[in-house]
Amino acid sequence: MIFAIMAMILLPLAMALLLLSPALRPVVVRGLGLAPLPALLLAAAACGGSVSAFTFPGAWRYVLDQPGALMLGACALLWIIAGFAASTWLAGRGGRGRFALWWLLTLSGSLGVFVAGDVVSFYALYALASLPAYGLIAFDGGEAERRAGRVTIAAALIGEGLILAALVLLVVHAPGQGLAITPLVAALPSSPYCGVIVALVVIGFGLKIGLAPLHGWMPMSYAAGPLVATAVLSGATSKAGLIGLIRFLPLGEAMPVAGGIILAAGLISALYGALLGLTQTNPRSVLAYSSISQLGQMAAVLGAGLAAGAREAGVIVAFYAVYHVLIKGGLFLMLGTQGRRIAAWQLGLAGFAALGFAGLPFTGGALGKLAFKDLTASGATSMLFSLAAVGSTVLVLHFLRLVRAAAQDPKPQLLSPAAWIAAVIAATPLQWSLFAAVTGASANSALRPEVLFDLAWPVAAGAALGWALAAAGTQLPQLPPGDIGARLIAALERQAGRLASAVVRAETQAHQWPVSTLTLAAALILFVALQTVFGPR
Amino acid sequence: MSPVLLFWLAGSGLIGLSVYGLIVNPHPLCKLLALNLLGSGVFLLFGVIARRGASAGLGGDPVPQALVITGIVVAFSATAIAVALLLRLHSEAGEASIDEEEDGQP
Amino acid sequence: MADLFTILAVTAGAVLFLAGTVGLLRFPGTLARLHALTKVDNLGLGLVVLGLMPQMGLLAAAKMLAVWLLVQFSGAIVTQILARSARGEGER
Amino acid sequence: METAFDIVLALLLLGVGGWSVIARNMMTAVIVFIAYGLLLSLAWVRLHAIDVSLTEAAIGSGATGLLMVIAAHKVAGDTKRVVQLSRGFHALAAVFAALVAIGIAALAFVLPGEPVSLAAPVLARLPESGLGNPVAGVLFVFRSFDTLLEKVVLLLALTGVWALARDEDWGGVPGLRLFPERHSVLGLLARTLPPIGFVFAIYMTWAGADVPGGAFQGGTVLAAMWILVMVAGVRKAPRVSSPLLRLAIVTGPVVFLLIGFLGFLTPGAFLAYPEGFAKPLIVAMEIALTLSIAVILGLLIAGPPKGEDAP
Amino acid sequence: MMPLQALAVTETTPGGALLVLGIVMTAVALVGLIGLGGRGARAIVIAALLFQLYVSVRVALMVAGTQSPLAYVVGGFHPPLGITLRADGISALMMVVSAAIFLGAAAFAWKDFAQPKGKPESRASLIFWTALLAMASALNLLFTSSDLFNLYVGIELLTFAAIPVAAIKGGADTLRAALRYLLFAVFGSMLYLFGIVLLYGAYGTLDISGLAAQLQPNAATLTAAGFVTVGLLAKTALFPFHLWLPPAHAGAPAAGSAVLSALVVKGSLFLLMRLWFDTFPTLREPADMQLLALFGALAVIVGSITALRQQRLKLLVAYSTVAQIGYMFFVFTLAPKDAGALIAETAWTGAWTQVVAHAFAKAGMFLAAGLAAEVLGHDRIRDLGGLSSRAPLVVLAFALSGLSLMGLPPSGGFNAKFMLLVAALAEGHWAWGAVIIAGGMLAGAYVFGVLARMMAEPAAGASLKAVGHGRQWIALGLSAVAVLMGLLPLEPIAFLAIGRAL
Repeated sequence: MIFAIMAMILLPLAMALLLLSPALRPVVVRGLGLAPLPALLLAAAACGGSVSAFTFPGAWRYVLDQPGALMLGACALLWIIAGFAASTWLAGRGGRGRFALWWLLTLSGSLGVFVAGDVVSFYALYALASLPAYGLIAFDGGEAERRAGRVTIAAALIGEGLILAALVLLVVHAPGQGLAITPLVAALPSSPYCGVIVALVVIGFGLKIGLAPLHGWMPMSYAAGPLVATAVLSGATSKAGLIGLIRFLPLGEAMPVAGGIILAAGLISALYGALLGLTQTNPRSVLAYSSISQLGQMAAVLGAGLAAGAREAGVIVAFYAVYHVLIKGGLFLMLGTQGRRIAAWQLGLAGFAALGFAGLPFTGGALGKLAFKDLTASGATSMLFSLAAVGSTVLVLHFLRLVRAAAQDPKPQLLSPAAWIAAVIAATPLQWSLFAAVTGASANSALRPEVLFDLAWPVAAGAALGWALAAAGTQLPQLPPGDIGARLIAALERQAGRLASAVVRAETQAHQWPVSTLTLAAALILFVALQTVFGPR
Repeated sequence: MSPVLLFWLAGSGLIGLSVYGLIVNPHPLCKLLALNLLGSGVFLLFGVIARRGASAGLGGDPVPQALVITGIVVAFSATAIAVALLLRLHSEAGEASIDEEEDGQP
Repeated sequence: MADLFTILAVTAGAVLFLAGTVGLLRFPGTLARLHALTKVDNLGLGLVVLGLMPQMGLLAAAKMLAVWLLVQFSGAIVTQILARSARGEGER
Repeated sequence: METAFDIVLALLLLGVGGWSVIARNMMTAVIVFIAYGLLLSLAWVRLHAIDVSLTEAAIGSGATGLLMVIAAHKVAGDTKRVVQLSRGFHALAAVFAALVAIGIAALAFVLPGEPVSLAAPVLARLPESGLGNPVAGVLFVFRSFDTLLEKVVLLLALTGVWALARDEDWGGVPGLRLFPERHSVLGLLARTLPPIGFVFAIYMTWAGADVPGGAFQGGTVLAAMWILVMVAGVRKAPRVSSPLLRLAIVTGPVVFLLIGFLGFLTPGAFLAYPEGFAKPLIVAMEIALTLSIAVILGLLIAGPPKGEDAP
Repeated sequence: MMPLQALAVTETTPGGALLVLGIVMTAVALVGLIGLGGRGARAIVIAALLFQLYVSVRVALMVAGTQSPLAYVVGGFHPPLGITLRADGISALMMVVSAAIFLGAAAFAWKDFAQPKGKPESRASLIFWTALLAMASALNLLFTSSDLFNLYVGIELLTFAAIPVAAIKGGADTLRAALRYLLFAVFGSMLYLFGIVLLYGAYGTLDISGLAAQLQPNAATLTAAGFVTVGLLAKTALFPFHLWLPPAHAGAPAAGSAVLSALVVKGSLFLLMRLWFDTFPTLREPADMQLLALFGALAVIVGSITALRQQRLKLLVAYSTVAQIGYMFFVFTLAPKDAGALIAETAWTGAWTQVVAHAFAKAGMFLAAGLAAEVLGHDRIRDLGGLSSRAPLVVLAFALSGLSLMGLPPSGGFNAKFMLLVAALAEGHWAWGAVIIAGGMLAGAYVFGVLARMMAEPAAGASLKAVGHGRQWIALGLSAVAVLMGLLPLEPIAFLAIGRAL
């Protein structure tokens, strides 16, 4: 198993190195779909609930537990499907070596992060999952794509910074605990900086999962770049943020305040994403908002778990994430087939799968929502989750309408439909087969009538609302992708530019000879003065 | 007023003067001159310390004196390189100036 | 007697130095300044050396004489050069 | 009387030094600086540091001054100022400089009361080397490692100067030409003075072991003679690639290093002299060094090689 | 006169002669190089540098083996009269690092500075190799000498060796940069020298350990410490005293830039750390150390942002050096004299890891930048496109160095920043912690900006030249060392504390 872990992380990196050789380049590009295979094997071995840990020489530690394995498996599956799609799509295309390089790097990090067991590995793999995304987003694009890439990477870098601060604070205030995540997080509640660390963790990983109001980059990013890349970025790499929250929130410990805040933030995100998604006209942006909404719900569940001290929240969220990985990835892949006509049955299939986000009975998503119920049963919370489900339904219908109405893409990307169909079809049976292992309850419990009703009414209400809106011809205002987040980003870009210019001007001044020498004299006087005033006697 | 104190004060004054010249004089040759002045001031102070250490029948502590001699040679080496640089710069650019007209070459 | 000679000669030399310096500072033009300077070199230094000779041993006296001779020699040449360049290029 | 002299000297130093800083004309500044150097060597005499005084006069004032005069002559036309400094900036600089000066001056009154000195230990161990001049003892015995490195510094300075040649001029002769054609009067000086200077230089080196003087001072005199010869055009400077020249450059450092390594064999430490052979070895070293120093100094002043026909 | 205090006398230890050889053999080679007029220049250089590597490794092994420093009393004269050489853990470490990087740089420059066949010796060849040897010698001197004046000669030697390398290309901009460098550096060393003068006046010795033993916090000592420190700051090019660094480092040939940025600025930094931690440890006042850290923080932020705005690759890399130097100055405040031993040790190890990791990363990066310029014929960042297809190893080398500069694991840069961050947050220096993190993010931005350009399609009409594989591998190898350092455990390294009382 230890070799499987090594292979999982190193195989993509090794393949990336092989890209250096022009002769092997086409071979590697053709084999993109094979790179995640070790991960699939690994996940299959561990999704039953066993926990295994491996420590390498040094402080390198890898842990394979149930939440990690669930997401690992789903992501590996998506990477494989998207990898084959990418191989065919890349065939004969210029710059495919480059694309494959960024792809493989992101792949390695995106899968490795689920098994990282010490803070250093986690940080490294998390960065690997986030930073190379730039190359995927900006691939072959114009200025808009490059800007989207820049914004994505800026968000990633800021997130990295916050996470690093959190990790170091964790380490500093748990002396003698080493670098393994589990003992460090166990010591977290007693740390004097517990609040700071949790805040850093939530904001840092919240940036990754687009928790409102940190979501601005997500619609921009998902609207740019090749769809095959967007599929894995939205489906797989965004889950790195989720696993981060699962790993670094002390879920076993009841922290009502922190949990409550996260719950609230997640729910706001869920509703906000659903609502704002309706103002979008680009299906890709709609899917991005759907991601914001869905990931918000998952964060909310984690918050509820933290508030209640429920350790199982991690597994539950991971279980639902499996569905989100495959369906969201699949839907993006579907958009990539738009050069051809999308048959009605295909649209139906997509709709069925996507409504799983709202909890449509018999979908895998419904099982996920069902698993949430343990933690979100209380009145208000439950209502809000149902409201989010209504919103999701409306949003999915909006998406389907947009897809149906969409004109032929001027730059068709022409992915094979087989890819998205495979991803979408795989999701539901996978959820059904895993349900028992995750919740301990029989999957048949999901078929009881009261349960079905519970799940169905928000969907029905959403469908009715969607139909009503469409029938009334209500025209929602159209907002740019990223709404206030995009505004915020634009403002930040401007301010950052202004600040940088000011700094550069100051630097230009400072490196003039007279200024520099004068500063040197001043520093000398100041230094000696400080020494004399504060110095030892 | 002993020569020790007197030359110490002179040396301090020379250092101050040369620091001023080094900051404000625009031409590199003037800066170089100020640097040499600065060096001589520092050496002079070292000489004062040597003179302070006069003992055992010697008029001054020979160690600082020897160090000053080495220092003078090192300072001269710097001057030689600087003058060569300055003259080459003068012939390349038509003028020896170390101020950049605009930041960052195009 | 020797002391008196020394005092007289060195004083005379010093006066010449003073006069030369005043000349160097006050005279207009390079050539006129050189004129003042050469007097100091020749006579002023000569008188000082001459005056000091009785105070020293033979070897030291010879050394001082040598110094004077060298100054004479180099002074004459340097003055020549200065004068030439002053005439050739005018004053800066 | 002596105090009065010292006071006048100190004031003159400050005045002349200050003049050279604020002088508008670069040539004026440089010439004032040379005068300052001569005053400074007087101050060194007053501080009972004859060795330093000689070095200051020869190197600090003489050689440095010569370099600067040449430079000032060539760049006299540079008048454009890129950075215009405001009056306030000048004032600020003056304030900071004054603060530095005052701070240092104040230290005169707070230096730990009892002066420290290594004079006694130097004198105690000087006889082992057979030298009579304690400064030479420090330079060539106790801290000969510094002196060795100082020679490397000189070599490097030469490299630094040569680095500034144009590639097409490399291997040519250093371009020390002050006069467009040969100067007959200067030629006379250049033919007459060198023999005297040569004798004097040898004397200085030789005497340096026991009385003030030494390789550096001697070398400087030699260098001055050589420069005179080159400037007058009596002899052309050698090509920088000339093997003989290279030999002259490295002789001193090579001998120094050899003697240093000899110390490994006997008595067993780098730069230690075998018992009883200290003085002869040091004198041999000094002679070799005088030659090298003279050549290096001359070349440093002569500047980087220029094309043979360049004006 | 004050009786000189009886000091613990350092005696020559077995193997101490290696320290002399480490300094002198390169000097011998240098003299030979000039004397022989360029005949066999490269053979001499490689032999000397290989020998230096051997000596350094031997010294490191002996220090590690005996767990105590090596020492050598030059000429058999003990301080205060004579000069002692001493190599403790950090000296040995830096000797090895410097020997390795010099070898890499020399191998890289092998072709560029070859003697043209059948022609008289070329200028560039003689100058470059001489200066390289002198730098190697001077650095070893700085790492091992324990006499303050000897060290003064050492830093001057280093500067005089660096100037020809910076000026060797000879354009007006380069010359201007070299002249700035020289004048400013000499200003710095004069201030340093005055500090020494004061110390001699107060204690009658220039020996580091002798001084440390009798140090008293009187006015002269405090002033001396100030002068020495500020003088060395000027030589280290800490912001805002960096005016000479970017143009000088960007204007040198690639191998020269690599050595200048990786090692030469570290020479004076080494001395600064040596002084504050070994000579004036008792004077380490929080206020002053915070001032140093403040300059360091400004360097990190301003240097990184300025790097981000550069349009020339070599200037970007040079500004990144300005920024990276800043991190090293946090050690002064993060390893305070009264902190818990573990935290102080962590900061100490972090700082040295930063020094070493930056040395390798920056050497690799400058070499990569040089190769990039060679492939493309220019180093405009905007038009770097096509490099990845033409010379992928160069891009890889740049990326690996960048990884370390950004401080992403696994890399030495990460280890350094992590340990500094641990110390900063443990002691409640939130601001410095924030700067360390922000610096990493900014580095990420500028490294990524360059990498993205390198991976882009070639600009229309660009003609790309091929470069040899050997040199690409050298750049890659140096960068890889910086990355491999990330495999070291994240805890204080005992070797760095040998011979010190921290």
